[in-house]
Amino acid sequence: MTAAPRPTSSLTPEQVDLSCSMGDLALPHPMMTASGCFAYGQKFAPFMDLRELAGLSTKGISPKPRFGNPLPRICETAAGMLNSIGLENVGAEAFLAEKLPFLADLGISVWVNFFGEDKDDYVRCVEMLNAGKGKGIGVLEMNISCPNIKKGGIEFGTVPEVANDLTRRCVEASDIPIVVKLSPNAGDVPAMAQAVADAGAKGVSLINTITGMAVDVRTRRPRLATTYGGLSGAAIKPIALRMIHQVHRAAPDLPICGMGGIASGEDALEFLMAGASCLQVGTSNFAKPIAALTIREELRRLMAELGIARVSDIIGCIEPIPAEPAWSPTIPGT
Amino acid sequence: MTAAPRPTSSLTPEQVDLSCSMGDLALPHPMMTASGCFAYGQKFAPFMDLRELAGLSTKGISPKPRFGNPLPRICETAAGMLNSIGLENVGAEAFLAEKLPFLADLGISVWVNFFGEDKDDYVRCVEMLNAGKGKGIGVLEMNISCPNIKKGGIEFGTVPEVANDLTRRCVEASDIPIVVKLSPNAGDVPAMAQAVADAGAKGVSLINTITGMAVDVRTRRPRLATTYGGLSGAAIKPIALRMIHQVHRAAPDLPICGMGGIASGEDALEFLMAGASCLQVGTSNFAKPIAALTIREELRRLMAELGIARVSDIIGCIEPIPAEPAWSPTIPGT
Amino acid sequence: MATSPSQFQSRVVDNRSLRGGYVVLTMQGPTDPAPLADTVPGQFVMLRGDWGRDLVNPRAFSVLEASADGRFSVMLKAYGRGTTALCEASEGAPITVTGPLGRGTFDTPSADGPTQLLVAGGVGLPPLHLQARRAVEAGLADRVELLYGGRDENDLVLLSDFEQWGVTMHLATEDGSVGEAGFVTVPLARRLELAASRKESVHVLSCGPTPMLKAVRTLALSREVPTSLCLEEEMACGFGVCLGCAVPVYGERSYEYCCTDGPVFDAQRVRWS
Amino acid sequence: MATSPSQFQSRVVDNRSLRGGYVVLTMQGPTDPAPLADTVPGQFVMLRGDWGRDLVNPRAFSVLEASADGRFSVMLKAYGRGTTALCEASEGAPITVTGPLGRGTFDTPSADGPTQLLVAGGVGLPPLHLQARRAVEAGLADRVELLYGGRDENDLVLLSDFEQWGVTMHLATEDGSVGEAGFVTVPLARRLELAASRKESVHVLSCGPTPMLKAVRTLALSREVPTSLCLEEEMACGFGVCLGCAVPVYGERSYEYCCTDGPVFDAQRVRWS
Ligand SMILES: Cc1cc2nc3c(=O)[nH]c(=O)nc-3n(C[C@H](O)[C@H](O)[C@H](O)COP(=O)(O)OP(=O)(O)OC[C@H]3O[C@@H](n4cnc5c(N)ncnc54)[C@H](O)[C@@H]3O)c2cc1C
Ligand SMILES: Cc1cc2nc3c(=O)[nH]c(=O)nc-3n(C[C@H](O)[C@H](O)[C@H](O)COP(=O)(O)OP(=O)(O)OC[C@H]3O[C@@H](n4cnc5c(N)ncnc54)[C@H](O)[C@@H]3O)c2cc1C
Ligand SMILES: Cc1cc2nc3c(=O)[nH]c(=O)nc-3n(C[C@H](O)[C@H](O)[C@H](O)COP(=O)(O)O)c2cc1C
Ligand SMILES: Cc1cc2nc3c(=O)[nH]c(=O)nc-3n(C[C@H](O)[C@H](O)[C@H](O)COP(=O)(O)O)c2cc1C
Ligand code: FES
Ligand code: FES
Repeated sequence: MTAAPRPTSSLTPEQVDLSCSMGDLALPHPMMTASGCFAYGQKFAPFMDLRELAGLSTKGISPKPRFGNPLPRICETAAGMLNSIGLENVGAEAFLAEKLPFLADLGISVWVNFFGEDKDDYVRCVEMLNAGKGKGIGVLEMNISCPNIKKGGIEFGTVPEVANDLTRRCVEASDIPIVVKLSPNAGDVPAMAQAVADAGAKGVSLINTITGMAVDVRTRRPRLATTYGGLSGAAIKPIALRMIHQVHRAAPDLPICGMGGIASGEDALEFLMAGASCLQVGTSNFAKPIAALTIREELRRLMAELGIARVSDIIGCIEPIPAEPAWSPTIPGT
Repeated sequence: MTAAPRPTSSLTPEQVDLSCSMGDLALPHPMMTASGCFAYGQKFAPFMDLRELAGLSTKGISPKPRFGNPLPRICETAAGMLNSIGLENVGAEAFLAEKLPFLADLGISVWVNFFGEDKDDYVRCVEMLNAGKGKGIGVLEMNISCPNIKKGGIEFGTVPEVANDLTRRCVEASDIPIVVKLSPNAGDVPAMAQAVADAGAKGVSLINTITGMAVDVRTRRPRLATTYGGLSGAAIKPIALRMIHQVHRAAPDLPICGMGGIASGEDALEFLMAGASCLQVGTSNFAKPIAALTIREELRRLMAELGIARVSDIIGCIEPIPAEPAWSPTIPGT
Repeated sequence: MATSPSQFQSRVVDNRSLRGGYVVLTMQGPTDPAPLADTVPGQFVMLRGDWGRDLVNPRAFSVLEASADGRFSVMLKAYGRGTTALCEASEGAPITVTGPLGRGTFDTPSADGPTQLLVAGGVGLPPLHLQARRAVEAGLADRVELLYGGRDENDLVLLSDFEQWGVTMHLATEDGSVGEAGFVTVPLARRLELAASRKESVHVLSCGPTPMLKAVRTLALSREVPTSLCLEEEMACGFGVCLGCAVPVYGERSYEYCCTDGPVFDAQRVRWS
Repeated sequence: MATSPSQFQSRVVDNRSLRGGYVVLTMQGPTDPAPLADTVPGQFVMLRGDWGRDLVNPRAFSVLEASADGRFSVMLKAYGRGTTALCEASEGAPITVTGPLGRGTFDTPSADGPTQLLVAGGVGLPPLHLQARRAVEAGLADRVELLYGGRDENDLVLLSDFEQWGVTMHLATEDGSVGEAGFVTVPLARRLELAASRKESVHVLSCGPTPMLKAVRTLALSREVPTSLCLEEEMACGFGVCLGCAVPVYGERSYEYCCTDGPVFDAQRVRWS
């Protein structure tokens, strides 16, 4: 067990084909960046050539601009962090006018993450963002898990019927493919995935942050002003992998954009093998602005070492561990 | 912010009163050990004086002995671990005959964690364990989250109505107080807590492990033979604290035994302030058999430093962070 | 004016322990160009060692000094896991650095400008130490004065630099072991009195623990003295993308960002009770 | 017979690099009593350094040697995070130790007993190295023989000890650089042939990577040679409480535990394909 099995036939990194596709969407490689962890892109320009990314997901956009939550908004936990930013954003209009042109020029897949205060507001947001069709918006990533939104927003992300209806209305209103970003706080995530797929979603993004909390024992107060926040980072990776695998098994044809603690090429490969078609890097961007690109190169090298020629060869490829020989109270053949 | 506020009045560790109570159950201090992480106690005897514990929860007991799952059964993740032991146990009869006497002699609070294959099996287990009344069993800790059990076991832990009925039947059959250990995989944990409280549970244990997965990219197989397993350790602490706080706010009179990644005195204090009445240490026992006792001493010292005289003073004590002054576009008084 | 940030590798070349648990950590980064060469007082860097997966984000530290040869230093004290790891970092330890970050907008002192009262506490000293250094380099040592408060003698460090520079110091300790007894607001109040009686124009530039900044703000604003505060908020990224480091302000936006709009803010605009 | 385990602090006193990336790590633990003094071959310890919260559980290592003065050593190679950290542990590094663990039930060699064929691979050498050492100490160097396989020359270490002890060695490397070309099963097969032709009674004692153990098991059982395997399973606790280290067996129970029932198991009873 100690020695990792050596690859049967290993390749050179150049021989590895990283191209993949999320449904109809063809991507040069699987590595995108995640909503809320990449702002509107520009701020990363000093660190990297943004055109190297397969794509990016913007900070969540709402019809009207939104101020954020009071502070503190973030705190670190074991191998993770909690955030309660409050879905602060410039609003759809300003986004289209001031942020989209820059993103359009990059020529990468631009996913506009969006949400509304209520169902009508979601639809309004879609209608406003339709203006971005052909102007650079490739996908509308619909965030139905907004723990920070009051008005019964929780149900959007946890009740299949509600999610189905909301998704259908947005899909009908939209000229752009919609991918629904599911909440890991739902009791039955595969049911949620099926519900939004039935409503016409082109795929799902998994997972959003998991609601968590931390306590400052000195002040006797929560560490976040909103008490609860979203947990992200390596800590949630096993939960993300489980949900992605469950959804992929239940709906093999539904493309999944996987995320949740991805920080290395090996992490990325785990997600692909569990059933994700492409990937987003979130929290890792904060410590390392070029994380998505270093992960891409680690993935390339690891695939070469393991003799994996194409990303498309290994999506959802994991096989169960073979059963042990049947037990018997006596040693067979004695 | 960098400097932690100094305590207004600090105490000597001797002045700190650690005694607490879980409903009617009085405990000398909050630190117990968690089910499945302490076997049946004996194996820890070489490392510590077991009578120093406030109590312990046994490995989950079923009416009949059970073999465990195929291997691998465990794997480590970032600040956590996955396990799929398969609820292996000696069975109620052998437990009463071979394990209980040793535990009874310790004179600490013995919680017998139990489960069944189906509702009748749960009740059967209770009926068998009733024989332990007055013979050392203090609490029956009913585990309704057995991801590893086939027969629709999932519903016990995720559907309030099902949990309510199962709990009522067990409570009616039981001569011993029942505490229900809830599953964090449920969509609405406070609803689950209310459902079991209504059915007569004396309290709840929060949280059990969260279902997760890890992938071995070299073998292209899951790292656990059962594919999915339960995530425990520091990684899940923020989720545990959130659920405990939610349940405590929703049902302030329902005693909560808190657990999920507790590894230090500060962790323990966070759980108490979030609303737990007593605590269990699980995963930490593996690296440090005496973890629960060192945590107790850390808790004592930390409380002294912070000038907290009694555990009972701070259970569920956390207050919201005060609101910021109202915003205005112009500076007030200008 | 601030140069755009980059992320680069550096190595610890010196770990100097001062009294009171304070440490000056000096690192060697790339040369020509030295990414931090043009750092202005108040700007900061995000630092991260080989911390594995447990500690997720880098930690923010004001630049104490940065030279053209790629050397730079920060001053810190062990607080939690990250600062403890950095305080124990030995020579040669690899440190990933992002910077220079923040706009850092303390006014530069001028011969005919107001006297700048640098009000420091705890690990808030570095940006004011750099501000004083730059003033001295510009031959304006007399335009800045240090007002420095701490719990006790050991809480006041790097005093010899200011002495050497000939910068006037007003010290205060809570236990009275050095300077005046009490918080730094005691000498500040008197100094503002004096300025008022003299019709001397003064500016307050302050950095330190938030409770101290709140007291300084209240005092200075009550005297209508222009005041700049260098703030500390929890940060994940340091370059304006996580939106974690919000600072509540008055103005068209309800929040600005410590890392990109600050860390120096006009005390009047800060929305504090 | 095995002394009950305890947990104690130790410090690294020597970190000796062998070829092929193998390391012998020597630690100093408490003296009188030295917790590991009576360790028998096959018993192991759980080791953990100052790893913070990321690496959760200690790691298991067979005892290579343990003396009455509280010194003990293990042999390892960097595999994942934990072994890498241990391979880099410098002198003085604190290591928390739990042990001695396991029953470790290799038969002790005797003058009129069977010849023990010690079949080793990779990091499986330590328990067999200790078995040989004890045989030599008992003046029974001729009752044990080492069969040792690796990828190449660099994968075979501590050979000089066996030479010095006068223990017969049969080496094999996959690239043929030392000894026979192929897996260790090549010399093993021939040695079993010879024993059969001589009517010599032999026992196989083996430790190494699981694929090797499976091959050794199949070969030895086909020749009806009594075989003991020292197994490695993932472990969280090492003392029988997590039930993570299950070993599938035939017998009244379907699983036994590597840490408490083993790590040495009768090859016949192991439920392997
Ligand atoms: C612009 C700026 C400049 C700073 N300059 C200095 C300096 O020169 N010297 C110095 O010693 N400290 C400075 N700090 C504070 C320093 O960043 C924190 O003390 C440090 O992040 C604490 O990390 P930790 O792991 O030790 O504490 P932990 O409590 O373990 O950290 C947990 C999390 O909280 C965050 N955090 C905790 N306290 C603070 C704080 N006061 N400010 C910001 N984030 C915090 C950490 O970044 C981390 O994400 C500065 C902070 C900011 C924002
Ligand atoms: C009884 C016993 C004796 C051992 N003796 C030695 C020895 O003398 N020298 C040596 O180099 N190695 C030995 N091993 C193997 C060693 O314990 C693992 O290589 C080590 O745990 C890997 O940890 P890691 O963090 O480097 O790898 P990681 O893959 O990062 O570890 C992740 C998790 O998997 C577990 N794990 C991974 N591989 C193994 C394995 N092969 N066996 C058990 N657990 C594993 C780790 O304990 C950890 O919990 C022994 C194992 C056992 C069970
Ligand atoms: C600071 C922060 C802000 C986030 N904002 C959003 C958001 O606006 N919309 C959204 O759908 N997800 C948001 N997320 C969730 C991430 O996109 C991602 O789903 C999650 O963090 C898990 O990935 P990670 O572990 O790689 O960060 C945010 C995450 C963080 C840490
Ligand atoms: C190896 C292992 C076995 C467990 N077995 C049980 C069990 O039999 N019954 C149960 O209710 N919980 C079981 N648990 C869950 C723990 O009791 C505890 O609820 C959980 O691990 C969270 O606490 P921790 O993070 O401190 O480990 C087990 C946990 C582990 C790690
Ligand atoms: S620290 Fe991330 S936005 Fe300021
Ligand atoms: S390692 Fe825990 S039972 Fe064997």
